[in-house]
Amino acid sequence: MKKLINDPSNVVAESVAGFALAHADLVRVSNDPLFIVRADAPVRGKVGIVSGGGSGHEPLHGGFVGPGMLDAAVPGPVFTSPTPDPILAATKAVDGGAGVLHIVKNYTGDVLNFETAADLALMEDIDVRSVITNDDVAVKDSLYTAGRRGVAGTVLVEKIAGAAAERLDDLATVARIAEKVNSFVRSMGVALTPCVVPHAGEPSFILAEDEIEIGIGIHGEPGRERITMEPADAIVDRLLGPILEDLPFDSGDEVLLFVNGMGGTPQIELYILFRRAAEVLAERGITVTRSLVGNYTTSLDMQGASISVLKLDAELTTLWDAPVQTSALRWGK
Amino acid sequence: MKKLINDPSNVVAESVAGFALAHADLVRVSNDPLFIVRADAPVRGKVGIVSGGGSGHEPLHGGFVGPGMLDAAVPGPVFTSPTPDPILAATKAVDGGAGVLHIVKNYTGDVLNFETAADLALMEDIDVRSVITNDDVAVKDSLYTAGRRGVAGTVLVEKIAGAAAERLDDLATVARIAEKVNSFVRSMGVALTPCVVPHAGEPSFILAEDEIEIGIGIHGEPGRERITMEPADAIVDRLLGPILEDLPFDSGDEVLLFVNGMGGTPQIELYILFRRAAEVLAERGITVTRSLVGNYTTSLDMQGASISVLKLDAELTTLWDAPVQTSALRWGK
Amino acid sequence: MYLTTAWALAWVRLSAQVIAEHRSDLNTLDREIGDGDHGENMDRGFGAVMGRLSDVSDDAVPSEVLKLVASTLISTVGGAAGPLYGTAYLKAAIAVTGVAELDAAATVSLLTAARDGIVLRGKAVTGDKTMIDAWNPAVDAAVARQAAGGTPLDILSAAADAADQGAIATEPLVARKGRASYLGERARGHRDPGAESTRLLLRAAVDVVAV
Amino acid sequence: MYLTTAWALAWVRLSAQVIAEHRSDLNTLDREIGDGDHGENMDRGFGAVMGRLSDVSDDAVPSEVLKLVASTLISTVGGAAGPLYGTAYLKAAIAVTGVAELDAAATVSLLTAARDGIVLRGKAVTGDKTMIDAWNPAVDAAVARQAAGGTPLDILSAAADAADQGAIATEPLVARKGRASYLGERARGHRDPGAESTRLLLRAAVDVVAV
Ligand SMILES: Nc1ncnc2c1ncn2[C@@H]1O[C@H](COP(=O)(O)OP(=O)(O)O)[C@@H](O)[C@H]1O
Ligand SMILES: Nc1ncnc2c1ncn2[C@@H]1O[C@H](COP(=O)(O)OP(=O)(O)O)[C@@H](O)[C@H]1O
Ligand SMILES: [Mg+2]
Ligand SMILES: [Mg+2]
Ligand SMILES: [Mg+2]
Ligand SMILES: [Mg+2]
Repeated sequence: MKKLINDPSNVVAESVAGFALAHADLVRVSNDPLFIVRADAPVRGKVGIVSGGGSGHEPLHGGFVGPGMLDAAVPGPVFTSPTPDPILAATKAVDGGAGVLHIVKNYTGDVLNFETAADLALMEDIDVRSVITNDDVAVKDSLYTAGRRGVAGTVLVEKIAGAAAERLDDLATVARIAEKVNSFVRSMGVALTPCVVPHAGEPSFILAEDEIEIGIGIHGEPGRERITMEPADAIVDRLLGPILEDLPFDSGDEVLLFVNGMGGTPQIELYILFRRAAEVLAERGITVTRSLVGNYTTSLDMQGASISVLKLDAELTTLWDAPVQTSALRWGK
Repeated sequence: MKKLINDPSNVVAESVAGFALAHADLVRVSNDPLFIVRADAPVRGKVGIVSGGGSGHEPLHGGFVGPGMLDAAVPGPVFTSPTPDPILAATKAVDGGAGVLHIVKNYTGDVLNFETAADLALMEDIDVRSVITNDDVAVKDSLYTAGRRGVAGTVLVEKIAGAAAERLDDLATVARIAEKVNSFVRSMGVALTPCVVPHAGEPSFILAEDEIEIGIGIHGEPGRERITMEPADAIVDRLLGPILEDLPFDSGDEVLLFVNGMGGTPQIELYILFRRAAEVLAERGITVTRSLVGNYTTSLDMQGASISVLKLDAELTTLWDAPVQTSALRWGK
Repeated sequence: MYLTTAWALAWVRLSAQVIAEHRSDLNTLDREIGDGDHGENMDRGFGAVMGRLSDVSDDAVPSEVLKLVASTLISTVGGAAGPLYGTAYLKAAIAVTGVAELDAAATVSLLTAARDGIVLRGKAVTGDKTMIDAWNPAVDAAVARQAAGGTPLDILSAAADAADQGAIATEPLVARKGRASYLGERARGHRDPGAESTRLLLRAAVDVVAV
Repeated sequence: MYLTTAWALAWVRLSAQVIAEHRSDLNTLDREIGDGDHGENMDRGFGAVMGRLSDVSDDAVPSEVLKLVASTLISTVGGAAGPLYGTAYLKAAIAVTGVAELDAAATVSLLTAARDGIVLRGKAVTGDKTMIDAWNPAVDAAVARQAAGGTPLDILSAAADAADQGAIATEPLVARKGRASYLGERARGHRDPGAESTRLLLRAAVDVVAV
């Protein structure tokens, strides 16, 4: 394992410190407990939005802190949910009197720690609502699993809920919109290589030179099936199939197509996936009216990608287009 | 080699096709000859800016096409300069009557092919000026080399020259500013792993499990020296040393610090490098007033990074801050 | 024979030691069917507990030790294990609040409350391939041993033996909770890391008395 | 004996074949001290030339064949080799424009003009470890052979032999032009890919006559 790091146990702290230096115009960082807030937090009268989870998925979530998206991000250790303390502290730091929304990816650890933090915040009279994202169709959402995982679709939930909060929608509305985005988005990923967690120093799993993992999670959790390498177009078809089946995407629908890199896959490949995905959607009469391509929800240095499709309506499209000023997503105003 | 591609010989065409679909609001693509222009090209009365070179460095250059930056990008085959035909065609497509600036990275192939295209354009009465970028301090700029290579600093040249063109500076001024940025920026990179060119299917060089290449080029060309793996901070010191020595960066200077990922290195590591680089600069009394962190000039899936330091003055700072609307860099307006 | 504050402190110290020793084994188990950090998480937590153990006053009762462990694990472990174990120690502390010397009944209450805390948060049942697969038989054995007139040590010992079996019994299972549930059939043949850490912690509770 | 259009066409065909056969060798040489695409680039170029060869009219002179090669290489090869070889064929075409049958003097002019075209664009000198290290001795040998009264075939043969030597002679050198110049001392021990392709092309010019 070669990584551009110092002591593996300082990876998150040093990276966040660099992030704070690079983006001092957008964010402030609290070191103990560790969280990132937008520079002007708390914004009076605005719903605060807090997300977080294990590190290693950058730019998720710190890269999305700023006007029009998150008010705070709480980075845990690599691939490990943060504890309630920093979540609570971040929640307090962004409470502008209109309540706080927690956006939580559906993993047992994240859910439990955010739950505790929300309980503690309620005890301090902060109105907290939580939305659990679970867009990963690779996992069956049933009594026999911990439920679907929250993956790259979370970015879309954060962007759109962030826009709603920025225009001063109230907490119930922001939560409703976040739930709606989550219910309208489906994702699935593929890994060509495992990722290497700094403190482990070993790959999270082993793939043979001609094997890929379809339905990979964002922590190197194994996916649905391991298959022999295929051309990009065939892989796209495998990912899109379950996505389109799961939510009735119909002919005539408008969608946002999001091709997300896992961290180690170059952009030139992501656009090859985008091309095929757009083609398949067009064949089904689905129009791609918005798009996002890049490394937005990563798994450290994993090579691979995920595809997310979000069904758009007028409300979501308007909020997607609204200005956003974060280090990783930025447009408008 | 596992890659998310179809036929290796279609990599560039399919990727550009996906790019065009994803960013139809910003760009148009000509397929034969292959080039990317901003959607509203040519802009009357504005200097057109064309860059290009081998593919595999995305988002360089296509990701920088749009208002405030490039008018056109000409992608060659992977790591191979484009031929004069598409460069000429792109030059004509962006000529708004105020002349065209070619921004060319200093590699023999790029220089020669752009030179021919410029000659042909002059024959068609288009006023063409060329600026050759050569910011890589890893290579000695002497009679005994092909000169310094143009690497990540090229992004800064393109952004700042683009801003000058957007405010309708004339060709001589835009060229002067581009030259100035090039003369004020220095870069150096490190590779932890080689990259794999699709049609080759084999790594461009071999590094042992504990070896890294200091002074790597952006095509997997070997660098200054191969050393045993070191902590990130020590590597930053190795890269910054030659950069700071080369251009007299003095105490009191303001700089833009740019940590560029080579494609396979996750963001969490890039910010660790940023942290140390900012620290070293601070120790020397140099103030980082602008920053850029991310995968902007890549080498396919190579793991590694480069550091660029650009000395800022009021003119460059104003132009850096000016609005830019491209798929890879976007702010303002 | 009663379980005292000395026992509680010794248990915590041995727990920290055993977790540190098995840090990499637990990571490996978790790498196989999870995300490879369970040893890391538990070791970070118990390391922090050790750092705060001196905060326990000289006249403390066992529940104060358990509460310190609870709050420290909650605030340092993260992941799934942090809130689950944290709640376990917290509920255990509540169950024996203020009691200086734990008799057989108190020992069973402590174990039962710990288990119930985990179920409250994680909603797992036996066979889900989680730490509950070690806790449930441990608590059942403890209850049975008390009914049969066992001492606190007998009870701990029965619980630890049952937890050993419970941890082993997770191996052939498909998981229905936690990250391993994403694996489907591929989880079979691997021991659940949380069941393994439960086994180690309950064994440490006995070993400090036996020694 | 003169070099005719039939020779020129045969030379181009054999060149395309030889380059295709050595595509991967040239890539390998270039991977060692460059970016690994020289075979790819040349093969793409000569493949395109083959596709356009039927555009040459029946009554064409050799310079028309050379011009077609020139424009095709310029517009399809890219990289350093495209403009360099493109200019070489273009200048060679100009040197023998309109001549139907090339005698010894014309053969030497062709080779000299080609070499000069490369130098004009690339500014390399002998010892820089580039294709010029094959071209310079080739042209020198051609001039000497003509002075000694050689036929066009003798001249091509001498040039090809000298180019072989020139290509080999690049092996111990440090490069001062092209990508290999970034390597410093590490370029020693590797043959320059452009010198190798030059050697192959000049050898093909002889082989089509000899066969
Ligand atoms: N719902 C649950 N109920 C009980 N135990 C659980 C539950 N979910 C996970 N676990 C336990 O947590 C362990 C994993 O802990 P750890 O690796 O520290 O957290 P994470 O899964 O967040 O990385 C599993 O081995 C399992 O025993
Ligand atoms: N300035 C130059 N003069 C002559 N030949 C050169 C020069 N620069 C490079 N070359 C030749 O070009 C060859 C490399 O060609 P190629 O690999 O196709 O292009 P690129 O280097 O752009 O990838 C080198 O082996 C060398 O022989
Ligand atoms: Mg974890
Ligand atoms: Mg090349
Ligand atoms: Mg785990
Ligand atoms: Mg080459």
